[in-house]
Amino acid sequence: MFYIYCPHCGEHREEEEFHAKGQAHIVRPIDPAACDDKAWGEYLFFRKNPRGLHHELWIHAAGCRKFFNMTRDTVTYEIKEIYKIGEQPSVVAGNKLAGNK
Amino acid sequence: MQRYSGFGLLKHSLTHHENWQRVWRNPTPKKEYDVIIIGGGGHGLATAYYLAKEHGITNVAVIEKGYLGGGNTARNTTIVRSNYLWDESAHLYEHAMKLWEGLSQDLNYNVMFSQRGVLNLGHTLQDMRDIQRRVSANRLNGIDGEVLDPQQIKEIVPHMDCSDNTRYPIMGASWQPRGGVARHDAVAWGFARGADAYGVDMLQETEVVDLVIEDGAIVGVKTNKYGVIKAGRVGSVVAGNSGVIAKMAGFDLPIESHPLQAMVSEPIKPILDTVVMSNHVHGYVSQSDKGDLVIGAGIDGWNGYGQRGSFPTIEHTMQAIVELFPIFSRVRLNRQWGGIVDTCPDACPIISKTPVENLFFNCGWGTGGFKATPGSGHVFAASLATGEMHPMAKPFSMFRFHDGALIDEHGAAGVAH
Amino acid sequence: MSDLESNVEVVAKAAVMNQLPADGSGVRAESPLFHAELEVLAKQGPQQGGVHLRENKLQGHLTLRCNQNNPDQLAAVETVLGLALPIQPLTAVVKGDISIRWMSPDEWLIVVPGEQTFDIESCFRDVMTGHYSLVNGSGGQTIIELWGPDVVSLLKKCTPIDFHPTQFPVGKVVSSIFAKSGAVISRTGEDRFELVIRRSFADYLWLWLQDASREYGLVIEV
Amino acid sequence: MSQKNRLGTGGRIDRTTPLKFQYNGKTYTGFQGDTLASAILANGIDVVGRSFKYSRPRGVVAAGAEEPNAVLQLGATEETQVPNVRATQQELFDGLTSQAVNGWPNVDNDMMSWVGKLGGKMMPPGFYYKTFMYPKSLWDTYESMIRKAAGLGRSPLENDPDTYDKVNQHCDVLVVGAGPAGLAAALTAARSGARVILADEQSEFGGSLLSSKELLDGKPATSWVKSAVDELAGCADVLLLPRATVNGYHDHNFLTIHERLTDHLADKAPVGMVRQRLHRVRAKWVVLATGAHERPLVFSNNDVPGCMIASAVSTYINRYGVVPGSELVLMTTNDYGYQAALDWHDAQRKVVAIVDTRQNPQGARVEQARKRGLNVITGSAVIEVQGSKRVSGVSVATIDAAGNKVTGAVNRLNADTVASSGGWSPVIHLSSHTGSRPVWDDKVVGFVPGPTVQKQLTAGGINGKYSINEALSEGVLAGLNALAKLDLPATEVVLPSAADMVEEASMTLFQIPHLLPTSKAPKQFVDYQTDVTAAGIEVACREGFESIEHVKRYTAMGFGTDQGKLGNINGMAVAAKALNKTIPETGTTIFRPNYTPVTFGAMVGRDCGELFDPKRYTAMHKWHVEHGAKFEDVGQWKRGWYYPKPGESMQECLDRECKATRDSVGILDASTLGKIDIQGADAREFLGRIYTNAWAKLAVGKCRYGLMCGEDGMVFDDGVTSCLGDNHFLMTTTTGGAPRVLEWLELWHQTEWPELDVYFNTVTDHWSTLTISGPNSRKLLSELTDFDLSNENFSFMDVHQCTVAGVPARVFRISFTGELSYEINVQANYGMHVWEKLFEHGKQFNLTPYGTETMHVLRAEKGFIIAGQDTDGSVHPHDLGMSWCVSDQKPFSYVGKRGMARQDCMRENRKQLVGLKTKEPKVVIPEGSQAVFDPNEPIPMTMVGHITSSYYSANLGHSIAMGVIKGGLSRMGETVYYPQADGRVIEAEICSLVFLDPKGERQNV
Repeated sequence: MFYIYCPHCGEHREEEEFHAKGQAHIVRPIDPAACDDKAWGEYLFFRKNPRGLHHELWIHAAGCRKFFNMTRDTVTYEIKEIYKIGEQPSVVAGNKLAGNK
Repeated sequence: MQRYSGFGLLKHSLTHHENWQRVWRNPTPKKEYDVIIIGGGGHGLATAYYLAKEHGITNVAVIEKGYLGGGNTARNTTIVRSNYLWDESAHLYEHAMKLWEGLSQDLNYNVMFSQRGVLNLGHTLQDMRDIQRRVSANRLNGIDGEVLDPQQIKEIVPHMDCSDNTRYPIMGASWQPRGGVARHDAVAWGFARGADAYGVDMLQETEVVDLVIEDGAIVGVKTNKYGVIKAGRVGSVVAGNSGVIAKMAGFDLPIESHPLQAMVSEPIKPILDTVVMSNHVHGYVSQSDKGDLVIGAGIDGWNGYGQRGSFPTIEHTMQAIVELFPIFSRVRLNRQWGGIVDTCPDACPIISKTPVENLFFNCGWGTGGFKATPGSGHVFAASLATGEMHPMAKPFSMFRFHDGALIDEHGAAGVAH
Repeated sequence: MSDLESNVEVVAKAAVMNQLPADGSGVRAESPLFHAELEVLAKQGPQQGGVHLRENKLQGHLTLRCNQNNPDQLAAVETVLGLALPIQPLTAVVKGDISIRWMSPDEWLIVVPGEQTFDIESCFRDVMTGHYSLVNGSGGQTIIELWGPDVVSLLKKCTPIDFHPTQFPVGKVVSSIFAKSGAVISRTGEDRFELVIRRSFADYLWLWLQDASREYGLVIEV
Repeated sequence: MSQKNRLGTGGRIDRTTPLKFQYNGKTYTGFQGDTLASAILANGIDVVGRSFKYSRPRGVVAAGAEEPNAVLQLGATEETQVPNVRATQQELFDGLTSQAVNGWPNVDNDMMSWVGKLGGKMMPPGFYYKTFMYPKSLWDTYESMIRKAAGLGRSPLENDPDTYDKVNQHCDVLVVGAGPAGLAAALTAARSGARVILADEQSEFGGSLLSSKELLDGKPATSWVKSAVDELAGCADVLLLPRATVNGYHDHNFLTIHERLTDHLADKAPVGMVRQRLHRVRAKWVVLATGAHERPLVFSNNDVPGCMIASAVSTYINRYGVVPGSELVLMTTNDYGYQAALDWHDAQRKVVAIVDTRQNPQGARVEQARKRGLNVITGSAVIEVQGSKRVSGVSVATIDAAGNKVTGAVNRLNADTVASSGGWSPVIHLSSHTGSRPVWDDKVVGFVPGPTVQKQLTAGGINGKYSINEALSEGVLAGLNALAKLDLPATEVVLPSAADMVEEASMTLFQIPHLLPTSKAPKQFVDYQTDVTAAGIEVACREGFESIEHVKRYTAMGFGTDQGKLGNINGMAVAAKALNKTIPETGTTIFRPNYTPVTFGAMVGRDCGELFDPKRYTAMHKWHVEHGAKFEDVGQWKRGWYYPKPGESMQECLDRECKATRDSVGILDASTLGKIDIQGADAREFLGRIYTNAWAKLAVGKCRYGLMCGEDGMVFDDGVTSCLGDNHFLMTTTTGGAPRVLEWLELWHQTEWPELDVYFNTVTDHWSTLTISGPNSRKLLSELTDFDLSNENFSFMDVHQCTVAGVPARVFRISFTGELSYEINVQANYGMHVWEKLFEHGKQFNLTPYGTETMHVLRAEKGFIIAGQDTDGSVHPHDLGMSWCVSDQKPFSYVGKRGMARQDCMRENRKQLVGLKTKEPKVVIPEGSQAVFDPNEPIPMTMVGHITSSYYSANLGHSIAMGVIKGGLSRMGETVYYPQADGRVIEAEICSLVFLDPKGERQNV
């Protein structure tokens, strides 16, 4: 079970208080109508799913109800960084992040 | 291939079992194969076996980074059933079921496929509507299925609490008598032995570190041990690691890899003679031929390749099992473990061509992989043999996530299985 | 605009309503733990035990959402309540019968005597400016007070929060899971806590607390 | 029966407190302080079980968690049965009742042993994969035979009378194991004020010191243990947990401890006590001081009762005052093993011989043995044991220096006990739970913990440091390390010391050679519980199972309840030899939780029975119960389903409720609907983005229905949202969907549109919602309010504030039944009051309570959907025929708009929601029934849709159904068929969804 630092509450809490919400930084296309099916399908469903560093979205569901971002190693499960919505990660893998927002 | 039988055992006992042949060779790889299969799990080995047996393609290598059958094949709860909702998945899983029914004889390897029946319990009115809907579809698709009331369930599982006094009383169940369990390791070994007999090379402890792609088509794979091995076609069947191979090929998949946990009790005398699954209270259990209660948990919500999940997920599952079977409260949990499941948004697999020519993917089985093993291998082999997707595989194209033609099986797969 | 005039009482842009029956109307209020019959248990149940429990019922619960970086709003809160909004995360302030619990960086739970709820809400609507929301949730939750030598032992069975005094001093408040529900937990004394719980879960939590405190002995007070 | 193996003095037992216990129906006596195993041995009982595959008699081998054989059924009553209790870990209590788990007619004379003897040769590893295949039809018979042999103990058949719970713990340092290293680590940490938890699986702290005769600073080691424990007990922030096994090490230093509070007291927990407790610990640092397990040696017939590991012999003598036999032969590869013979000799029983596999041992203990005149045979080994239910003798022969072959003549010695020591294996289980791979250490001759990302330290035996002095100093070091990492001040701990003893190197030897090759030699057991032999492992390797995981899985090695604590390393060594590799090349297996088995009940805690899952109640729940309601589970809510009168069937009840509502007035407790208060200047804009329809012009005081879709365009929730003020809305959601919708709104607001000024708050529990519906609802309401309810003043889709029954209320004139309808919302504290007042005044109108089922029928008569029942995540609004609820004119591309424009969503012939009327009016099509166009098509049939909702409508006098049909909206009037399991085929006509009052006049009166 993860021990997660909530950047809003300012302390670590048990994973049971949180929900993982998948890959972070997925940007909604500004003009959905301009997307073809492929582009929209990729926005909807296609994910990085990396083995290693992963930037993901979490919510402190049973606590302050705020979303935040986490960079976590998907193999060792180490949490490398917690940062707020709208911020960019400072710990990144060698490859570039697609679609930062 | 040395044939197995009771008589053979007797004969070998006279020579102290010193003369058993190897079940598979430890080959030196050729420079080039007609087909390379990445991943020596159940699905990959079945693919190799059927490529050789059904299509006469024996110049095949299976490349496995660990040991054969060491991924999810070795980590699942061995349930086999075909009572899926939508035609596309029902046909695929029923195809597998029919292969299961003759598999031990076909492979001359007892995979201990035990058709002890599978119960999917309903605890709410909506559960029962979904069960009715699924069973109705199954029957019209020629798949066995019945809707049982609590009294009938009690007759099949006398030790389960089917009373009205529980938090979520059992209102009914779907029952697939032909469903059951199989000995998971034996499935991988049986297919491997069968494929080996046809001349398929299985390269264990060999990792594919890159793909060789020229002009948009794959022509080989690069391995850590043997350098580049050429191939006419390549099939990737690496379950939880599909994203890693896709990354080498330069595309994303509509897949996320999650931990899925399972556990077994200490062995106890036979007390549960069928497979009991409950989406609503969220757990499922069967008893193995060794006597262990084999219990499956749900998927953790985050991505993970660590073959470990969260402890609360296990606690919730144990609560569900004790809710269904209060008498098991004093039984003890022996061991727990985790696998990596690659899940698609519609809870259905991908058996598909890819943006890279001659590179085919078979992945995304989520929690439903084991039961599909022979069927998956069979249709994937046909696709690799011809270069065109088998009709049963066609609906499972990865491109369905572009046009929206999803096959939403969440209702049938709400709980891991 | 006939709707407005005839019915929904609109103060500025939001609807505010006195939700309490008039004095002397004889309307019976049933708090979330009404059916647990705590008064009876207080008289007839055990008088000694490691955990004491009391429902602090029918208080006014107001949820304020606003911007902690807006000095006007902070000033307005102080004007209305005579209390500064605790902007330090996980802290609560109390003054007399009014308390404010930090819930999130833009959310506070204000608890006031039930009969003052509407006045305070109206007062807020008069003095608050900018983007904010104020919601009366008085019917949806209740407060359980727990105290006694075994109260921490009991709480450790219910929630994964660390209650060590260095980690959870008096004046701290957290929202967390509580059994299979949730609670806003605050420490009001060394061995004294308050839980704010949701109405629909109250019966479940009442059963849970009785069960979990059995080994210490549970004393009900009113 | 007397305790023939009990010594007159010594040990940590209380001879003044005799305890009676039962084993296999006979009553025996032991003492307070005994384990069940020590009491069994004291009473001279040899056979405690039968082996799984060959039904060979088995006796006690070990004295702790590693015991594979003494696995018994406990329990004096049906409800208190516990299967597979390790007798070595079960403390004796008065009245303990135990039984062997195998053997028929009994464990001493097991008929199955004949099968084992005769058929054993035909049961190499994996034999079942090679047979039972032909003829195929007999597999079921074969399997039922295999299955009969399954299992050790049995499950109780009655419900558990005991309670369990869980406690969440936080600490600076969790020390696992209270032997010398653990105690030293805990003391070091505790003295600086750290928050320490010290857990040990045994009843007392002290670990190996409890069965050691060594002195610390000239005093018995146990007196130092006592002073250390006393000091720890006096520290405010130290939690001492004896009888508490740390079973799982999970990510981020989360560990679980299984504490047994009453298993040593009685069969069933004494009144008021919890039987077992699971501690869920979050530790900043963990010190693993888990020690090591001794390895037995692998030799022929090494499973005959009387064969034990050497350290267990010492433990029984020194800790329990029990000598488990009369004549001992000890075989050892190392100096430590000698202790068993020394203790045996000191207990004044005969040491027949010490057989040392080394050529010329001269260590301190060896010399002690020689000094006592014991027969030390060097360069030799016990190659075979004689006896069946008890050792009767051994064959000893000289072996070569590498231990590969027998080099000399075989001598027979008489003995009834064979102790063996092949060295020690560090207990690394916990360290590998989080995925850390153990590493082989040649010096230790064992695996030690590998690199880990956890905040983990190790001390003592787990590192292969076995002497007391080393263990103590490693403990202190670990404690100091932890303090440094925690930024706590270091403390001084003065350690006692034991006399130094000269230790010579051990011999690296696992399997003892026999005159015959392994395949022909009498069975040499590696894993006792799963009957895995050295020959079996060789067969597996020969067949190509070369990965250690393959060997394990093929032979079942390590799959017992002891998880191979004794056998795994030996098995790897045998495999390595067969494969001509080293052990590290062969690889290790990964240990998984649990270290030792954990009771289901302890995993469940109190989340069972009544508390399995919360039951959520509305403020009027008690009324529903008192009025005979049947309840439906909707999410965690208990909703009134229907209210049958005595003698009434469900259908009769529904007919009555439906008619009463349409004819006069009915009432529904709708409080469970999700309610979200939305405030802010951009609330309206936000609604427009999240709902499919338009919200820009909704006037204050008006309500509107909305559909919510995912980005894929599929419907996922619906409800009515009201405009209470220009910047203030109240959204309602489905009962089950409320939390999900709130999180959905927050997701979009917090991550995508933070610039919108809007706040969301749940008010689901705050409002009680009382829905009165029917032509007399206005009359009824007017009895309780002075408000002008005329259609002109209070029209359809209005919300007004007024006083109802003395309580301020928000009343919504919205309708889910198609009738004149008012949803009265009052603060929940007053819900019951208003509900009762409505009934007081409703008598004259035959006010009838109705539940969710009648609600479903009434809305179906009107063709209103229920999200989650008529939708399944694969239908968009147009599929539902609800294009009227989609506004593509909105400037913002609302959530779901692009999704429902994908190719597959636009294609012809999608399944569309329609009404269905059966040809036989009274026949109700079962919900879920699949539709076909051609009832005569052979199976597999082409299915074209299914029934989502189906009822008998008493108001209409015929059945009604809703369902999806391919291209259904353009097939009005056509016939579809619903084949049933019983052979019936139900015919139905596709029709409009609206069965009643198509113009909607009834709700507008």
